[in-house]
Amino acid sequence: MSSQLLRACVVAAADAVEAARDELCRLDAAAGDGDHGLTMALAARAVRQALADPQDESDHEVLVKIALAMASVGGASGPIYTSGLLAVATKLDELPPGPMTAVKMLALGEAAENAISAIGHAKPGDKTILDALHPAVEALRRGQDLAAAAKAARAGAEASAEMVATIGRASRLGERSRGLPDPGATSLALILESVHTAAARDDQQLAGDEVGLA
Amino acid sequence: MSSQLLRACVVAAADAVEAARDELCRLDAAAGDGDHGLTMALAARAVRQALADPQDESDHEVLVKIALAMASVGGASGPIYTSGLLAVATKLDELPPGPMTAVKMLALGEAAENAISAIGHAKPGDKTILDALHPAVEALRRGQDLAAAAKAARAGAEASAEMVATIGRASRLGERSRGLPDPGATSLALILESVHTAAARDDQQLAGDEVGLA
Amino acid sequence: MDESLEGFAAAHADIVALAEPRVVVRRSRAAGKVGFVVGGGSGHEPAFAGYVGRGMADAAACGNVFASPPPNVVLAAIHAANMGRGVLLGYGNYAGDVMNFGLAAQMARAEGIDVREIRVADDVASAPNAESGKRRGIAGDIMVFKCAGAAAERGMSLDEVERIGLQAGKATRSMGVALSACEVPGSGRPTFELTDGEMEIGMGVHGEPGIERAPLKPADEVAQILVDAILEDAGDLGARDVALLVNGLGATAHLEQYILYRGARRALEARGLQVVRSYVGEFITSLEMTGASVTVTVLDDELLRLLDAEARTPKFRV
Amino acid sequence: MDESLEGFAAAHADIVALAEPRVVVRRSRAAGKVGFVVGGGSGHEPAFAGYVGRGMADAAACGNVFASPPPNVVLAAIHAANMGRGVLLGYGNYAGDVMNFGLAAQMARAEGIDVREIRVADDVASAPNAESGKRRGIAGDIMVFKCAGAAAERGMSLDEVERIGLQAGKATRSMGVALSACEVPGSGRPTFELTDGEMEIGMGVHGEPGIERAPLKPADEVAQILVDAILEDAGDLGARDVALLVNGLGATAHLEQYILYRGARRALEARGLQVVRSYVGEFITSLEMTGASVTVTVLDDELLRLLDAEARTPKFRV
Ligand SMILES: Nc1ncnc2c1ncn2[C@@H]1O[C@H](COP(=O)(O)OP(=O)(O)O)[C@@H](O)[C@H]1O
Ligand SMILES: Nc1ncnc2c1ncn2[C@@H]1O[C@H](COP(=O)(O)OP(=O)(O)O)[C@@H](O)[C@H]1O
Ligand SMILES: [Mg+2]
Ligand SMILES: [Mg+2]
Ligand SMILES: [Mg+2]
Ligand SMILES: [Mg+2]
Repeated sequence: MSSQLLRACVVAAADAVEAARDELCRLDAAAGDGDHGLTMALAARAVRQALADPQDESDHEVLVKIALAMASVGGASGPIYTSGLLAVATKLDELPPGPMTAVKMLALGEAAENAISAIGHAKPGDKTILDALHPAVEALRRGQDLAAAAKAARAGAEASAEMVATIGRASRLGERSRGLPDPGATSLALILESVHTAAARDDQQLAGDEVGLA
Repeated sequence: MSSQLLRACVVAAADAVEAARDELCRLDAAAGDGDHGLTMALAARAVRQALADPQDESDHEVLVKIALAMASVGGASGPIYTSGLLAVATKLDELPPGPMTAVKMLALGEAAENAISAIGHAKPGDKTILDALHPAVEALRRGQDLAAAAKAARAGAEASAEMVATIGRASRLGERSRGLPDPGATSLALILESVHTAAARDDQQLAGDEVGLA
Repeated sequence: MDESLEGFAAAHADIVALAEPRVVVRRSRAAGKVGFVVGGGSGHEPAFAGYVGRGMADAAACGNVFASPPPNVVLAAIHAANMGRGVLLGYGNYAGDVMNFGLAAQMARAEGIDVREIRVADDVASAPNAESGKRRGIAGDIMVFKCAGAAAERGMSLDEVERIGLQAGKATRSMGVALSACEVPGSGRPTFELTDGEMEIGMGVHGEPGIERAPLKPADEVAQILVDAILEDAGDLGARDVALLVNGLGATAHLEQYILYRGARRALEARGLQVVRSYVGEFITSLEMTGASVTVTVLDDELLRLLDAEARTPKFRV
Repeated sequence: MDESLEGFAAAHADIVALAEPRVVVRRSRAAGKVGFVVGGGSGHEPAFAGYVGRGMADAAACGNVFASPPPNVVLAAIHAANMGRGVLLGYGNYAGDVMNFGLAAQMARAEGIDVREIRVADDVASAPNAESGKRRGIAGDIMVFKCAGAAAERGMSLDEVERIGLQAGKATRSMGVALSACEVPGSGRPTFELTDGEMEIGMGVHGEPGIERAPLKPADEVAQILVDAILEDAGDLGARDVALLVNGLGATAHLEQYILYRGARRALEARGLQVVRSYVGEFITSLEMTGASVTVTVLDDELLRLLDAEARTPKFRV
């Protein structure tokens, strides 16, 4: 996997999140404090800055850099994305070098899911980012590709609309959170979709040189 | 003059002021603090309460009672109306007893005007209550009756729209006060009109027994 | 109103009590000090009752919302404050207050009480320098009350307390601006905004219109405009020490108050003045108006010592 | 944000300084005391920086508006507060704060600093009694910070300061209501009003929706609803002494705060409780939200002494 592809994926994700800023705020306002779009847009800016100085870094280094950039925004989404990305970076180092494969992608996805569960003490169904991440990892586990994983994340985010928030928001308020998708799940679905698109574009250009990155 | 007629006049004035509450607030909002209608409505309530216990009082006593009731609302209009009414009460005691005459009415009006000028240090043209009171007193001085005096007060209040407030509001803001009539002048015109109507009604009933009260 | 004052007196029963429904008095004070009464319309909380206590006022006379208290209420406050050495009245220069406090002062004098009056007239937007006696009192009230209150607490004579109040009033200038909520900024950088994209410069603490409606400007420019107006009025000050007070009008976030403070401080320092004392918060509000004002008091050693003297009131502590 | 904190530090330079753009620290403190760090998102001013000073916190970590500060900012605050006897972190129980402060605590522990955490969870509207660990922290923060800060100031050990913080947290319950401006009432009697004639009961300090939207009620009924919910949650208290805090959310007039206070106090007294300490004002706001909350802390002698201990911070003084 080329660092250039990773960078392209990160930039695509940053673009997508910034474009969805207002929508993510709207979703967060329903049961939360209405700032998820702002926080993710700040994160996108921080991530771009982290990439601005294009040294010859390993993908591991790039991932750690963007993880720390995301940490800088604080809030709930800061540490959640950070812990997921740091887990991906660590796992990437453990995997054998060479082109990305479906098996590797699953390992990375599982690492992210475990790390996010560990830091946030949430589980699928609690109306959090995990409701997009978990179905995506499941798709990979079934042997499906990144396109299918992104699709599963989106479907999961949409299904979260019918869930009741119990974590990170007051559980008594839970019922009133029903109706709109979880903002964090939605931002993750967006990110996976944009990463898939960027990777697919790269695939076409390189004519099957590598498979896309998760 | 019968105490009953005085009471009828006072009640009519209270009714008129309460009905104009919102309009008086609107006029005050232009250059002041928007509360003249509220203050005058509170004053009307206090005056009604003062009259509630209908003992056998002299007109002088009734006037002092309503003057003190008006004082209880504070603000700028409280002391202004109070000082005017106290002056009327005092002057009434100095005048020979017997039916109200045009000459007596003029004396009462002059007393009120002098007292209000003395307490507020304003003069006609400063866009205050005096811009209604002064023309009314002038009409009486020309030998006109209460109807004409009330009409003059109304015309004066309307003419105050073109004046610039220099007293009781900041003079730098003066220019912006042009355009709407002064609230205090408007409330005084209303009061004189309603007093005239009440007195005229009484005249008709008593078929020329007395002339109306100022 | 009355419920609110009842709640106020109950919450701060260690410091104040209600002498009457609209008269707030200090619970304890040194015998034989000069009495100091403040007051005005309600809707300006924490003014005026919030400033009754050690080192500031002995009593506050409270009116209806935006309406001066009537003379009998002021007179009751004078009685409550009077300990035989005379009473100073401190209030903002509004027609209603001038008349009602003035009548009460006359009534008290008729009873043999020596009563003096300080009419705070700090709002430079409300009248030109030549007619400064016509100016309104806005947040400068606080500086005057603090200095006069501290002087009275020290046991100074009525003459002296009055002199201090006048001196503090002369040294104090203010100007305000009506502006909107600071919106949660995407950039992390709040700016002032009026709902209609405009701001009102020089408005009063009763929502009275200002001298100019201008398109919305960033906080630092707003601060500059206010400081410029204040300093232009003050004339050449050289390198004096000043106290800077930023007053929120009720619905202005603390965040914004401090941004305005920062801008005003910079503007003052750029003109060679030293900001040696600072006060930021809601001191005299206008119900829930969105806006703020800047007050500058030019200090000498005496005023500075009085500002720094202990004060223990429900809403102002030094 | 950063401009505002800069202004804050300049205005209160006698008490605080900026260690970093988002870290406010006390200028002076006794050597060897336990460190006490508070913090959270911005937009809640005077929380949290306003509570740094003698008798309360040693440092505050400030995030973006409504966003917990990131771990590195919290860690810097821990470093600033640490004097070798360990550091207590006090913050509201929000997912973001729990994670960011928790990460910072881990990092500090890895450096050998003994770090403890108190998550204030006083909002009874936000989770049922059985899941009280899921509750949000709202104005109860202040009571916990005051008690823990006073304990640290006294030189107590980290174990003791942590115990006090937990005890104050357990003794403290709150509930809020979103309501409109108090309109200048023709009758002289202000009532609460929501622009659309409704009020939101149990909303959070970030504008999170409450548990119920109800038609507008008079202040006394609102106070009764809040007190009932708090006391139902507290269980049978007998005739205990309590502290009562009424917190304005930013755009609620002081007038209304005291009306709500009066109603809450009456409701508590009707249930046999003695209100022995009272705090009314803006302690933790929500930008310029209109609303208020009621906080009740059940007191014992130890907590009462700590509440009464001297505090000299920019925005809280005893
Ligand atoms: N404990 C948690 N575990 C996993 N995800 C969480 C947790 N708490 C919150 N989130 C995610 O964070 C999102 C909210 O993020 P954001 O609005 O940026 O932070 P904040 O809650 O601090 O305002 C939620 O929609 C949810 O997806
Ligand atoms: N000095 C004065 N002399 C005469 N009338 C005055 C004076 N000051 C104010 N007024 C009158 O009082 C009116 C305002 O009354 P009101 O709104 O009730 O009091 P406030 O100014 O205290 O809010 C003005 O419209 C004006 O007519
Ligand atoms: Mg959020
Ligand atoms: Mg008015
Ligand atoms: Mg008024
Ligand atoms: Mg947030």
